[in-house]
Amino acid sequence: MSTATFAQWLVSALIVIGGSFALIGSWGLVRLPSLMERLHGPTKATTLGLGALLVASVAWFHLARGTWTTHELLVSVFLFMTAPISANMIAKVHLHRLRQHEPTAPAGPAGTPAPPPGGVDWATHEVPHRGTPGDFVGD
Amino acid sequence: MTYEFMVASAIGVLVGAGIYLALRARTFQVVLGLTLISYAVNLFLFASGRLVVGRPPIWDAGVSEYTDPLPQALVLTAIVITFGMTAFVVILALRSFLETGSDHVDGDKVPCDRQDGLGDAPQGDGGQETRL
Amino acid sequence: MTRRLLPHPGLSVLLVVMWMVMVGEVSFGALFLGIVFGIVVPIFTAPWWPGRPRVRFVPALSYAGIVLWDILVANVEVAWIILFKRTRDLRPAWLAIPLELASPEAITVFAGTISLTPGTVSADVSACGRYLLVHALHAPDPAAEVTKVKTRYEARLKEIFSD
Amino acid sequence: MSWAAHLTILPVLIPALAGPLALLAMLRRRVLAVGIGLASLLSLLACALALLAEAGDGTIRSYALGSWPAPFGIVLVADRLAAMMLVLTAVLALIAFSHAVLTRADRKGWHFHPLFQFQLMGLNGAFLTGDLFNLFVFFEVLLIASYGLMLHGQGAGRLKAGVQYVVVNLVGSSLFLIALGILYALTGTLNMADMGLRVAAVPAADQGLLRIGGLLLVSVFALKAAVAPLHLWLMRTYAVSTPAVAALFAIMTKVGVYSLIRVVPQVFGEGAGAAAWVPAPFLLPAALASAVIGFAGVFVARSMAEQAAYAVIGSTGTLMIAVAGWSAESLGAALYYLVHSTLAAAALFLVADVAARRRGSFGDAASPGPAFAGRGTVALMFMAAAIAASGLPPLSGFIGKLLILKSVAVLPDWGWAWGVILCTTFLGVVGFARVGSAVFWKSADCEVPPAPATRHDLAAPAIALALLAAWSVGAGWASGYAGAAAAQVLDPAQSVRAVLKDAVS
Amino acid sequence: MIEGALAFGFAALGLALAMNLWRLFKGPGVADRILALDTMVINAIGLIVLIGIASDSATAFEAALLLAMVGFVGTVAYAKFLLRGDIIE
Amino acid sequence: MAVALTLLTLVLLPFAAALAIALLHGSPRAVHSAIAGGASAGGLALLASLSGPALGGGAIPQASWSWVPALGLDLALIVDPLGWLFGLLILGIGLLVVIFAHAYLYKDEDTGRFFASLMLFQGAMLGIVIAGNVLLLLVFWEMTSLASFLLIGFWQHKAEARQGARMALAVTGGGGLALIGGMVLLGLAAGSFDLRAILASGDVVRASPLYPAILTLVLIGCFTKSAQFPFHFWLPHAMAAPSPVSAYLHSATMVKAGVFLLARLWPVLAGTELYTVTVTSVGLVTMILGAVVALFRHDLKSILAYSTISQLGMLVMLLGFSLEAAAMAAVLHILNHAAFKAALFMSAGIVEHETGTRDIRRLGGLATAMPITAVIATLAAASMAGLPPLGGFISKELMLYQTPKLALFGVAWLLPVLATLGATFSVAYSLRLALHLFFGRPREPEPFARAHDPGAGMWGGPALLTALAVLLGLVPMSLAAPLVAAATGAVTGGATPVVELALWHGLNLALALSLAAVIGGMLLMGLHHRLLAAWERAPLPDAKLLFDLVMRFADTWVRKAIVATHTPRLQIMLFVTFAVTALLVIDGAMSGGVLTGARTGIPASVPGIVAWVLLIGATAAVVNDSANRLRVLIYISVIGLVVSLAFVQFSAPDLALTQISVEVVTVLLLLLALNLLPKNPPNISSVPRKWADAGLAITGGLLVGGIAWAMLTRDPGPSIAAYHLANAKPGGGGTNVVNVILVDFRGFDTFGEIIVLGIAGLGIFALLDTAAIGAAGARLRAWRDEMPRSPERHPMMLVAASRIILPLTLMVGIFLFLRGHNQPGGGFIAALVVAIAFLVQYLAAGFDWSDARKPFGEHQLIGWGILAAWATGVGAMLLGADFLTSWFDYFSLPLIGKFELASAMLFDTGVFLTVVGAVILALAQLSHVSQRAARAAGTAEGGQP
Ligand code: NA
Ligand code: NA
Repeated sequence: MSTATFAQWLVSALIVIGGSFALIGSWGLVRLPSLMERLHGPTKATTLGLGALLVASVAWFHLARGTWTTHELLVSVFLFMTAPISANMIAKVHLHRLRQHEPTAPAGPAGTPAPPPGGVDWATHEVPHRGTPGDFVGD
Repeated sequence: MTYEFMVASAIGVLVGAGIYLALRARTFQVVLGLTLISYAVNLFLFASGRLVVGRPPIWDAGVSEYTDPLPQALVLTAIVITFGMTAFVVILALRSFLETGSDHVDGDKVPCDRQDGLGDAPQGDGGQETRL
Repeated sequence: MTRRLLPHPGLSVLLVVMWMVMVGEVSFGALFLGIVFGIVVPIFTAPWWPGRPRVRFVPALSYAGIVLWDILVANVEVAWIILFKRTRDLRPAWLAIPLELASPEAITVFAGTISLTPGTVSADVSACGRYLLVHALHAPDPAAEVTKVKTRYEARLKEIFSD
Repeated sequence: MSWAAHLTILPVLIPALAGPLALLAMLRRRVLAVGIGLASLLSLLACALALLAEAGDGTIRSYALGSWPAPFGIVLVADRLAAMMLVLTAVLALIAFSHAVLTRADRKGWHFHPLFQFQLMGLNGAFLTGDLFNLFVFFEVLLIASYGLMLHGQGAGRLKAGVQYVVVNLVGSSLFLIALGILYALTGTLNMADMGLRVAAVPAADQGLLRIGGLLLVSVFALKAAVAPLHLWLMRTYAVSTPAVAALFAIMTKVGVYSLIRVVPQVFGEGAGAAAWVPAPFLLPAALASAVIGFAGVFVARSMAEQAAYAVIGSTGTLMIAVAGWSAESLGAALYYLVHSTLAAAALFLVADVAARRRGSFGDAASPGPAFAGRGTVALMFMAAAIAASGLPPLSGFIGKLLILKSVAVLPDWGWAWGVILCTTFLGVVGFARVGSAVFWKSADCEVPPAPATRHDLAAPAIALALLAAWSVGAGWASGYAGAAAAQVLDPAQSVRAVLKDAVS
Repeated sequence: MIEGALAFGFAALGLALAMNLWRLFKGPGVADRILALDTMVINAIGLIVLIGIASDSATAFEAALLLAMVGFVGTVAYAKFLLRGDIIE
Repeated sequence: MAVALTLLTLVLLPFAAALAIALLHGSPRAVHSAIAGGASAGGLALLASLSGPALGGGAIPQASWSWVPALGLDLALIVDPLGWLFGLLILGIGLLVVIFAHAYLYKDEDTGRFFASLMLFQGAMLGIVIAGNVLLLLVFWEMTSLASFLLIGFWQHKAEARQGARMALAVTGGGGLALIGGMVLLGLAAGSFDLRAILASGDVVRASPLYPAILTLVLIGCFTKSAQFPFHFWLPHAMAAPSPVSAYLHSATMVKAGVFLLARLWPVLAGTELYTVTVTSVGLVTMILGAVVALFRHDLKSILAYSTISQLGMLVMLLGFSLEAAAMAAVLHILNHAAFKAALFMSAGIVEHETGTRDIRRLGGLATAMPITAVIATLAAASMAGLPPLGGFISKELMLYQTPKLALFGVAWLLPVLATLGATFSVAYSLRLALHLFFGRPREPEPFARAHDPGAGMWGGPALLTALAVLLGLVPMSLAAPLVAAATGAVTGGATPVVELALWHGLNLALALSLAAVIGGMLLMGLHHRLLAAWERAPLPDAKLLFDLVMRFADTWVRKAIVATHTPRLQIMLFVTFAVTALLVIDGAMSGGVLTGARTGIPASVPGIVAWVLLIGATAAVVNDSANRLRVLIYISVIGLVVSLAFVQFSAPDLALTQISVEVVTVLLLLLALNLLPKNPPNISSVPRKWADAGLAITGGLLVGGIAWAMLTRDPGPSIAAYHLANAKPGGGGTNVVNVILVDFRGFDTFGEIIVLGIAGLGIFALLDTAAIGAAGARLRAWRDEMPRSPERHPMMLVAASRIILPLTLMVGIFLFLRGHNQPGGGFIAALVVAIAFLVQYLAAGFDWSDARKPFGEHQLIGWGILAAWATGVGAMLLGADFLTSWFDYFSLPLIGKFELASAMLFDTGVFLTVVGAVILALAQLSHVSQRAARAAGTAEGGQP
């Protein structure tokens, strides 16, 4: 198998994998029952989908064109850094609206999360205590 | 379907929606309308260089065909200016709302304007000397 | 002096690497500029990051490797669930994970890892900072899930972020 | 290259420097900002006069920015018309500036001085540029600065009017860009002189598109010029603005008029096929309507500032009647009248301000108020401004109107033009007399407000009136210059030679 | 072969975007819509990468980088708005 | 030269006097009247010095200075006999009026204003009669209207003075506008505006198709000024003026201007059927009408006003005859009327001054109390009545003698009979004036008790004038004949006629008619009581009421129309703007060409089509859902995303980068604003309006979409961009052509663009800085967010992430900035990225915490950024190139290797700084205001953070 053919195979496979995962992620968004379940789709399936596409790109430009393109790496870094934050914030919105009994935010199969042990509540519902990691800006 | 048709129709739809919203009575809707119009206008100005795929105007020794770079530069300038103007009008609309208590485009009182807890503040003429 | 010049040495290294990746060529000129910016930028941004978490480099690298692998596996698992698991068979659950980590940076990395890996998403921290609220897409045994996460990630992070 | 060679760009560069300097200075000391502003204005006036002297013999100076040859780069073009507009801008700016400073209106909010400088930069750039897109950019500069100035002092009235003013102008800017897109798509150029040459080559199949582009462009200019029915934005905007600002705004509508005069002969002249003299069928009716509406507004206005605002519309209408003739004679008359009406409108706004300041709570409403200090002098000033604005002798409005009457007599529709000009003058006279007699003659039974500490507030309107008198006395030279400027504008070949030099064979 | 894969990739991403749109319209909660938008951005990044491969040009990658970098800002801002009203306080 | 100087001095003297008086406003009355009198006397002297040449038949004194050559308006002055005659009246009576006014005006009156206005008027009037250019004449003509406005309204505290002044201005000024039209047409028809040239081209003018228009317009001007029916009504109301003003304006000057102009233009306009019929009949009607009304008025000045109307009617009628002899009669009567009417007005002023009333019904028998005044006024009235042996008799005789020469409407007796009727009433009101005022018993004691003759200062002037009136009858040949002859010659433009003036012409028809008039007048006088009763019962129209009605009607309805159409409504403004533009575009589309061009289209890919669906769907959703504001923003984000993708697809990477980053900033901005705006506003548009708007919107969309389609399906022609592509690298030193265009080829645009952004930032700051005070501040303090809030301000994960994201993003910004010249990127995009990086900090850690750590001020960034761009451009100038000329070179350093330095980088730095400053300034300010609002609300809630 020549380098070019290998490249073709590899890249094609990666593209198909990437495309499939992206599609599955978005399909999860459509079919899963409530917001918290749907949140899993994009944060994971899509990251891999995108990761595969980015690797495909690196491979393509290196193997077929002989140039190293490295920006894909940065794209992944940023995505891996920001995707959990996005998910976290969306989840917080959901928790908040759940607590407000917003009719458009039903609880889903997992129900409503119980407060953590120790008589406190989650930060979305209770001001983070001073001096704890949650109260971050005070430092 | 060609890209040309899609771009032209998108411009048309954006303009139509933009005009309709710009003709509404609430400042926020008007801002939305202007935003849609400016998308359309930017696309339109961009389209004056025609649509070209895969030939970005980055000069390269081996390449002889490029898309028209000039409309791109014009659109870039237009985007920046539009952004500045949009920001200004948004804040002006907000400021007018705060001063008059109405988000009607003419600053008129409309029924139900007390809905948002923005109770009627005493009306002043507002022209204060700033601390300069 | 070093603190002044290199308020976040790890960050500086990261930035230099990032610069080289962006420039996409290995030359002394690029490196030079990268080092300059790698030093200047953290000095400039230091006021916005007053804390100085110490990170152990080697454990961090191995942790990254584990996480990457887990991501790969997690994706397949989640894809499987999305495609084939019937909704009524799905067992989503809320998990309250007690935290041993204390620094916000460490907790954030932990929570981020959980979000990126198998069937779990970090949703919130408790007001006291001692629990992490996690949603699991399919957790028939929530307690096991908690234990798995704590041993696989939190233990390692404690090592990485220990002073 | 000597410094004299850079004369053309100085009217843009000076305020562009003074603006940020005033901004940085203003944060510390206001006096410094005032000093910077004044220095800028004086040097602008000097530059403009120097350009006027240079342009007097018919020389067209072209300045290639970045040394890129036209039509590939942006050029500035200083001909008679541009020089005249620059001088007018500088003079008007000095008047408005001194009024603002003397009445301390510049302290009524943030950033008056930087905004003022940027406003001038925008105006001067618009008058100088020979590039259509660059004209758009300078339109935006002068608009955004005008938003800031218009809102200077704030208050509910200004904010309400501001929303309308800004939104309407945003729509105008969008139309401008669409027009630019069409014209670039058809001609492949942005330089006005070059475009004027290239429109001739537009194929038959594209004529409709070309005309659409021309019409859109013209409608943008008409919107800026507040030609009916696109004038609705003007009244409240001008009436509520700080009077010193409103006085400066007297030239804002003239930017639209200027652009029309500049672009139509240059780009949409004889050779432009379906777009030749593109606004022709619409301009005269619109101008007539503007004049009628404007002076009808003057006739029924209930406050001096409102009246001044309507007078602006009316005078633009009158001006456009002359422009619609598109002959050297009528365009010359238009340019003479343009200068006059700008100064007259400024005088009206400033006198209104003086009266409002001295009448205390009565403001400038056309209702009886107290017999305030210096009423006779202010009344006399109002009368002079009103005479000028309505076009009665001996001030330049009369000469301007005579020039217009004479020059449009050759038009097929001259009867309409004449009828409207004469009848609107009548409306104006009656309206001004009514407001003047209510404000300055009739007295209400009320407490007389204290006399102002200074009479500085009379200075700026007095200068404006003196300039109107000078424009009347020097009408011979002035109308001659205006006529020559018009002739130059109507002969685009001149600017083509000056701008494109050897690029055109 | 690579063309086939690209066609598949484009089709998959197109379909994914269409699904996102469905969720965007359907909701039901505003959090769902934000999630749909967030996913759209990620799919758009994928699309840009594919366009880069297809057109053999790396010039579009900065667009992908920028989307990855600032895309989450929008999501966070929307969420913050729903949580606090004030996105910057 | 001497003559020229004399003429110039003559016309300028009154203006100089006016100016001097105005400047010496605070001085005592004597100074004012001395200046005014001195100027009048000086003018008289100058005029006298011109009498030889002016009347002698030699070279007529004239001079001309060019004023507006483009217009044909010259400062041409000419003193021909007609002008000289009028000049004499203007200055002579002017002098007497000044003397009279000095004595007449009350103690606290503003004499400065009075005399300045009077002199202004005198100058204008003098200008009319010696103007040698018709346009110049117009200048003076309208000035008399303006000056008379000031004079009539002199007693501005009186409502009737203000109304009278406005009415006079409206009528005479308005007529003046018609005259302007007429005169300009006249000049165009005659080919010159020079008076002599026009007078010489009578045949041409009368043959011109414009002649009817010219005549109509000129006559309107003359008739309004000279108070001819139906424009006569302003004159009685002008009597609200002080008596000296009336004496001046309404005897010899202002109202005579119309007569003067008729006389002046006689050679050009007179002689045609149209002229004769119109002018004669208008004059005749006016003469009779004025005389009849005068008989039944009770106010002294009103009687005089109507008598003036009548007398002016007679003059106009005479000029209408188009006969030399009639013209001569007119000239003589001008002289007579000036003398007796000025004397009468002054006498009326004396009576009013000394008795406190002008109501003739309260007066009577004054001859005993004020004999001097009685003699003066009675003699003047006798002259007005046309009784021998006074001047009025001679001119009336001449008039009656002429009447049979013209068969008006083909009826030979019409004119003589009606003219005699007018004369009869003239006799009657003159008799009534004299008899009811001075003879019989006093009707009321109070005015009579006060009455006494004034000092000579007041009666001297009228006495002199009355003496003149008498002498004009007694020795007409020596006193008036030469002047009348010369002036008549000037009127007709022909040879100077031989003038025979005598009291006795033998027994002829004129004498008989005259006699009939006197007898008839006495009869009417005898029947006055009964006639008056009948008159007062008769339903007569009141001109003033009518005028007021018309004006009020006009005001009301014009006001209504203006208010209805011009109430500032943004929706209407925009509707009109869009509709007008749409119509224009449709008009353009009609002018030919095809919709679809010949360019081959690019087939769309699947994701392309999906993206298109996304955009259309999101746009529709924006419209459909526009009340749910947050949702709408999400849709807007989708649109922005698709547009960015389009830019990627269509080879515009820079645009994609810009769009992506601008999008984020826009969303942040809108979210910040949204927080303070009403969340779910009710719908306030009516259904029909929605449909109309939708119709317009669809039209607009179709039009713009159609244009875009037309554009996109056409192949481009040669573009200047080819030059940019070819020269970007060799000439601009960069491979990213878009960037080279932005910072180099069209750097000037970018310079303007950053200033726009900078100003926007400043403007936003100025707007928001005041939001915490005044009404807005109160509202913000009262602000309640109905939305339940999560208590957590700074989510931990977000804060932690933002701390590392900031340096990473800055690094990307620096990278994009540095490579922008060669690859997608550049100062603007880098600035947005950096601004977003900081905004994320604000977003995560809050405004106060983040802002406190910021080492720069946004104002300074904007200022320095613009200065940097400016300095880059000017730097090129210092090096001898044009503004913004770029410079670049490649350097090599050991280890580092080859690198490029370019001035464009410096320029781009300016762009960068300004944009960062403006964006952060705008958003931080906005967030700050919401924060203040939230804080105020938080305090109210009881200390909850
Ligand atoms: Na935008
Ligand atoms: Na760029």
